[in-house]
Amino acid sequence: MTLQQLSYSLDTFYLLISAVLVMWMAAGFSMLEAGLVRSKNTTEILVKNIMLYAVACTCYLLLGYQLMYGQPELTDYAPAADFFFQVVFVATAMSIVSGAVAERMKLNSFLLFCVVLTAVIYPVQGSWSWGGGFLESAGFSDFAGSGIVHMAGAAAALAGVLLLGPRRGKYGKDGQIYAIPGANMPLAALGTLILWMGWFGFNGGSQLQLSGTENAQIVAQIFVNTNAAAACGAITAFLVMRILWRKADLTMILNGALAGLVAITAEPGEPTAQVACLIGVGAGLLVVFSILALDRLRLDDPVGAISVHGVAGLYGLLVVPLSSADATLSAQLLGAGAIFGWVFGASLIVWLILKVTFGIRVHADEEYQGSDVSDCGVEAYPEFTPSKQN
Amino acid sequence: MTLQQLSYSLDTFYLLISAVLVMWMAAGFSMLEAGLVRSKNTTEILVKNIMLYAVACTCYLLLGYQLMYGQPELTDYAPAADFFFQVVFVATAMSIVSGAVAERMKLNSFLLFCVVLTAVIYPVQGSWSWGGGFLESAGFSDFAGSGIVHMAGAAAALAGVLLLGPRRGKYGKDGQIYAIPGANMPLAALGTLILWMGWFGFNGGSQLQLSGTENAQIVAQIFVNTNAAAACGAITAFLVMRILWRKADLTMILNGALAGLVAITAEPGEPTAQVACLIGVGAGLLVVFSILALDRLRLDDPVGAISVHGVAGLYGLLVVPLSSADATLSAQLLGAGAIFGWVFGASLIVWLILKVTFGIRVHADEEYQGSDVSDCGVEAYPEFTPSKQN
Amino acid sequence: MTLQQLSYSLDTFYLLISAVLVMWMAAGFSMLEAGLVRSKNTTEILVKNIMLYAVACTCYLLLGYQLMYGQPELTDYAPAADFFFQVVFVATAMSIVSGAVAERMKLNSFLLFCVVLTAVIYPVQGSWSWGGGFLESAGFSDFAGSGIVHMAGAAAALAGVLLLGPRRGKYGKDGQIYAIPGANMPLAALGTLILWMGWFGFNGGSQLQLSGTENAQIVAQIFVNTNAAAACGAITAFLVMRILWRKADLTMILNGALAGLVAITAEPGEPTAQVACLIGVGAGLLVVFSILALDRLRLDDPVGAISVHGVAGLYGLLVVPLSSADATLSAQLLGAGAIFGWVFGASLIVWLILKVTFGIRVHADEEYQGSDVSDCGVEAYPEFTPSKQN
Amino acid sequence: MRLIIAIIKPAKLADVRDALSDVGCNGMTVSEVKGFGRQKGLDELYRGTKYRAEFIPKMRLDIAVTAEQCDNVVHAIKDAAYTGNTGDGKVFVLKLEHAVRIRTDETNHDAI
Amino acid sequence: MRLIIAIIKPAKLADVRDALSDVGCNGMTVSEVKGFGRQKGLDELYRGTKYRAEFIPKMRLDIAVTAEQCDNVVHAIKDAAYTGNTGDGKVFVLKLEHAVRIRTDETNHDAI
Amino acid sequence: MRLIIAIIKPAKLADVRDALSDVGCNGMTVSEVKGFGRQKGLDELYRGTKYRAEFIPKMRLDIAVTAEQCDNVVHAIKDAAYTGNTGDGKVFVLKLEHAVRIRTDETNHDAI
Ligand SMILES: Nc1ncnc2c1ncn2[C@@H]1O[C@H](COP(=O)(O)OP(=O)(O)O)[C@@H](O)[C@H]1O
Ligand SMILES: Nc1ncnc2c1ncn2[C@@H]1O[C@H](COP(=O)(O)OP(=O)(O)O)[C@@H](O)[C@H]1O
Ligand SMILES: Nc1ncnc2c1ncn2[C@@H]1O[C@H](COP(=O)(O)OP(=O)(O)O)[C@@H](O)[C@H]1O
Repeated sequence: MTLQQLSYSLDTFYLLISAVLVMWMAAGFSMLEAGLVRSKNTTEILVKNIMLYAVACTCYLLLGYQLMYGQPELTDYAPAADFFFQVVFVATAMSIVSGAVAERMKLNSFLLFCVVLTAVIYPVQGSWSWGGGFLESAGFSDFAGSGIVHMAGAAAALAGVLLLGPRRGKYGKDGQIYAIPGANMPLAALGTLILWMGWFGFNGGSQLQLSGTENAQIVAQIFVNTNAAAACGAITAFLVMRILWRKADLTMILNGALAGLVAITAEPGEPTAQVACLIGVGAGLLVVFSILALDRLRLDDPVGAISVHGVAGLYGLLVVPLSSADATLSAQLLGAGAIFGWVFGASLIVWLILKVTFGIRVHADEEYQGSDVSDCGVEAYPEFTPSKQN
Repeated sequence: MTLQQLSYSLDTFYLLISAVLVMWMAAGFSMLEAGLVRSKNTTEILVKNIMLYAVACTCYLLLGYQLMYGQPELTDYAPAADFFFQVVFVATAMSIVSGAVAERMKLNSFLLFCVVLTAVIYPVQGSWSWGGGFLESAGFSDFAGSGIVHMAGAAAALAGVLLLGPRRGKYGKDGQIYAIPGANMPLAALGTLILWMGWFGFNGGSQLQLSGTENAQIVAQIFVNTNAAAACGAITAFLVMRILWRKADLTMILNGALAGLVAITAEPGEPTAQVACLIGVGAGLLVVFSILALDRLRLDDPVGAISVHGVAGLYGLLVVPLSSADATLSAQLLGAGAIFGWVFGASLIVWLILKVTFGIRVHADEEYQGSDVSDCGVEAYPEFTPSKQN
Repeated sequence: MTLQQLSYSLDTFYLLISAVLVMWMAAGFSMLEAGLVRSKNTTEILVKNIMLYAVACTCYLLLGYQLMYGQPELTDYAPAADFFFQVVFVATAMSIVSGAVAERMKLNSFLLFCVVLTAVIYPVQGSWSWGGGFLESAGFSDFAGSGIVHMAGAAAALAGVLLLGPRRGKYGKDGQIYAIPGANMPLAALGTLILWMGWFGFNGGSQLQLSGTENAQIVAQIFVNTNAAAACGAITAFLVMRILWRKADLTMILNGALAGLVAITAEPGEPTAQVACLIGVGAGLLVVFSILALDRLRLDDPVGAISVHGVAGLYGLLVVPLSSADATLSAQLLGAGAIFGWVFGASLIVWLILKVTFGIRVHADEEYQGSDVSDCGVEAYPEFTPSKQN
Repeated sequence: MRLIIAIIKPAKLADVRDALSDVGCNGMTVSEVKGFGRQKGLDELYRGTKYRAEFIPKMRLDIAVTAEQCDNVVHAIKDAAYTGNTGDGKVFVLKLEHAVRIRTDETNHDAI
Repeated sequence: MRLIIAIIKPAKLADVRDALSDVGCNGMTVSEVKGFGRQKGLDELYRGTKYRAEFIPKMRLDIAVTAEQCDNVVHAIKDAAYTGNTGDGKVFVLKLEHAVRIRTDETNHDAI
Repeated sequence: MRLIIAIIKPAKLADVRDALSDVGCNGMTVSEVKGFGRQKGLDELYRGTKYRAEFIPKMRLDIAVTAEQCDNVVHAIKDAAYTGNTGDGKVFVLKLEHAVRIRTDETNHDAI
């Protein structure tokens, strides 16, 4: 065996383990969303999450990967490991959508959209930067995908939410906003912790190579920064809510942590840990006010996906120049605009086509009664009758 | 330090991490089964799952490993890592049993059976192939254990189910089949995602060596194929149920994913990803119809373990020759027959002895009221009164 | 690339993955505690767990690490990886506290205590041994932290519990002890399995280096021993409860497994697997009787944290000399005494200051009604009305 | 005095509450019940086996009123709970002998 | 008319339903209740501390019937709910003044 | 005979039970209900939006007693359930025509 072969093995292993951590994020999204919807829609959101992962993996295998990367020549690690690492990223992007359109989107239309997003929409914009396209040439810098994965997912979600409208009973005629609490807080917390864990693979693996002192040091720094940004995002959201409303709002804390993670994703290796903390603080602040603002705009996002992944993702892109000498604000803005424009526009068209053909919104009766019984045939907690009906 | 030593370290680490992922499958089975039984038997199924893992690890340490492998001379990685990787496999086999006999099997008898299976029954058949016995010589090929682990577990489960009979209220006098929905769908989904994650260790680790370009490439391919088969199993089960009954049946989707995982386990490295997809499709089809058929035969298997691990396991063994040049159908049939015959026969005898001595079935009153209170002393959700009583 | 660099990369990766497993223990503690408290305090315990992790990571980053290790010169792996591995240990220590004081401690005071413990109290005693201080010179041996992490956490918890008093309704006027069952057994089981999994990183990573045959063999042995001790701890607790009360008490089995893990942590590499089993048996015995005894002493510890981490931690320290030639009982006693004395004393003072300033106990009304609504604004399971009110 | 027991669809609870408020009746006690009647439950499907939830979730309102209020209140409930579909529910009226408000010891009319 | 309140064991609900059906009574409202009485709960054990669930889960049936049906229905319930063990439950009968079917505005006998 | 319906605070259930025991009344049926009345629910906050749980969890006790026992029992409940704050609840008394103990076929006074 040669040193080269051993480093090949190590880098392959590092990519595979990172990818497994990202795959695990599918469970994180599932639990987070299952915790934040009402019990009557819980089975359905679980079906959506598992199916979207399965569909995304299949579509990206059959088409998306080639579209995004062509036939890359990879000599430092196994090509299959590269594919596996990339495929779990697509699933992440699509998971963002499921949360935002929860509790009112038709399952079949959702899955059809998933096919298009993962086979075409996502890979096309991915090819512009990670695939060596024009955004890369323009100097756009998005290390692990604050924009390419998270903001892209949020853009697709936003297009869906605009066409779908809010859940019944979410907004009153005279501008009232009604709370619709999720049914299971421990699941929401578990989901967030799973995502937090998986993010080490998401960001840490995006270095793509571990061998060599410098690579190893960058990967280690990424782990530290990822953790620091999440921690500070959570603390900030906690403090803001505590000051504004005197309550320790669990779901906002969870969103704060996730916003920190999304924001650091654009450049997790270069900042010092202290700067990563500050980036997390900014994300925690932003996400709380973004969630409050979207509610004012009557954009109903049951899990806060658009704020967490879209707003914090954009913010993450824009602060890259602060810690990375190579990045410029103009390139970041160009990239953000291009990604958002493409994904939002293309998604809007696909959602529109779905809307006029199969329809995207469940029937009002079904929405009242919950999709679990009507579409999935079984309630999530069939032995427990919910005591509050919305 | 020499290159040899470093590759020794890397391979040891790779085995250990793979083993941790397989150990994690114990949580997957626990959650899956806790989600699919009724709330009144949930604490008991958790006790069974945790205790079976503990007992399996201890029995295999004290006896089983020696029986299966003797004192293997391992020079490429730490012997302790090999043991740890093997021990978590035994626990997996036994976990399969707990699901199939759930909600009616006496806890003590179950644990006594667990001792015999993990100390003797499993290791004996394991030695025939992985231990270098007659099945290996005969050309039987079961890379990571579709037959040796999964079908073996299902055979033991089947023997138990036959002697135990169905849950009260599952089948009517005139051939009716009654649905007994599980109490907690999010747990079932979480359990499946945990198993999906753990399977990368299960299959990926079974290459046993990572060092060297070729090993690394095979391991990476295993990850890709494992994921692809699971995804296509889930999609297939979804489509079948959607077409047959118009419902997106969550638990069938979960079973479909697991069946894909079981089926690819016999040869996860050789097929292309596209072939792995097809293997998953077949598994997804098979598992749905197997579950429906077993119900017709009045074989009550609350979690579908016999279909998922037994039927899809056998199918996995039989399709190995399609992708692997070395394997023959006759050798596969011989292996499947030998494993099934031995495990089923030996288990039947042990279950029979337990039946006439301690008894294997809980008292009818206890079954009605649930094992949680009578045997474990505490309900799973003591503050929530189930609203539907079976 | 040189061999040196590759080993640097491998060791860094090994530390990072180990650290991720330890980070994951934050989810384990969260779920365990969320399962063992009543539903009315579940959101609050989730907030505490997530916030304590975030606060611990931030405080240790800004101050604690320097206090404990200064500016260590690390040449074999990335310094950032070392920091990340150490930081997740602090969070573990603090998690122990949250369980013991659950259901009655004010959230804000808890978090203030968290700041002091993780920035100062823990690092100071950590520096005595792992930081190369006087305990190391004295020959005190605590490989992965039975004392430095677990008993330290338990000492801080004990000080809090003494000042806080038991939950209302836990003890009667005439010495009665009332059971207050936790609300969600599957979460408790899941939490324990997460901790079990994470512990492989906790103990396995504490070797700090994987490269080299010997290191790899020790790490592998640690994995085997960690697993064996946990398994035997669980089995022992099961048998004791079965014999004493005829019930298979799930939560005691979980505590038994955790006690086995805590006990083996002081020296997980040297014993044979059989000896590790025996250490687990001892821990399983101890923890059951310790839990029963603390209840007699009216020290209310809803999750058994003091018994699991304190009593089993001390026991783990004291049995090190049995398997390790270098360790002496007197050095172990000195270390245990120093750690306990410092952490208990310092914590008591901090708790006292908090008690007279902000107060540490929630108002009686709030305790009756649960902290979820009053302090967090949302119930954990808002759609499900608990049917038994304590 | 009368005790009115109304069995209504859960979705109508808010409307009925408002209607009762309008006729000056602010106190009531609500419980979740399961109704058996003409209206049948939905088919559900679990692992390929159909099953039907036989009972339908309903809300039961218990309202103590004075004899004079009674007709008004029954009317208000009827109007607010009406959808025209099976399962709209029933209103039952019983004689109430005696009522006490625990906090004040007031009885009968004053207690309601 | 009468309002029959029956407290029965949960396991007997299906039998009682069928028996009521046989005597021509298809409507009823069921709720989950907790019974205190002669029958005592089971001992449970949590972390080494025994505790007893004092109350026993029961089902409460509220059935509005005509005066003529009443005896028949009470009999049917008694027979179907009987096991002979403590905790079989009670049947209470109240006078029902008035009944309305919300959907149709039918009253009294027609409404039941 | 009388049927006493008491709506009380959940926290008072144990006290009321003991008080009833003291006046020789050991049987009762309890259900969880939601009360609407003068007492208002707590403000909750979810993701920055305030909401108020309008109803308050209460316990409903149904107790069948003989006419002679009735006053005693009502008194006992009133005393035990009293806190002096809004939301203490109500006691309603209805006439009970007939009672049967399913296990023994005893009726009326013997059945209670
Ligand atoms: N005889 C009865 N006694 C008590 N409750 C009844 C009776 N009949 C009907 N109900 C209640 O009224 C509800 C509605 O009755 P149903 O027959 O389904 O429709 P409708 O009121 O339109 O005739 C039932 O679900 C049940 O709760
Ligand atoms: N006086 C009563 N008032 C209301 N409900 C009662 C009364 N006595 C008994 N019950 C109800 O009847 C159920 C059965 O009564 P119990 O005394 O346990 O057995 P049995 O009916 O065999 O005498 C109790 O659980 C309770 O719900
Ligand atoms: N008219 C009524 N009919 C039925 N139940 C009532 C009525 N008024 C009040 N209640 C019940 O009594 C409970 C207490 O009443 P509330 O007005 O809140 O306080 P108070 O009893 O101190 O006046 C309510 O929550 C409700 O369950």
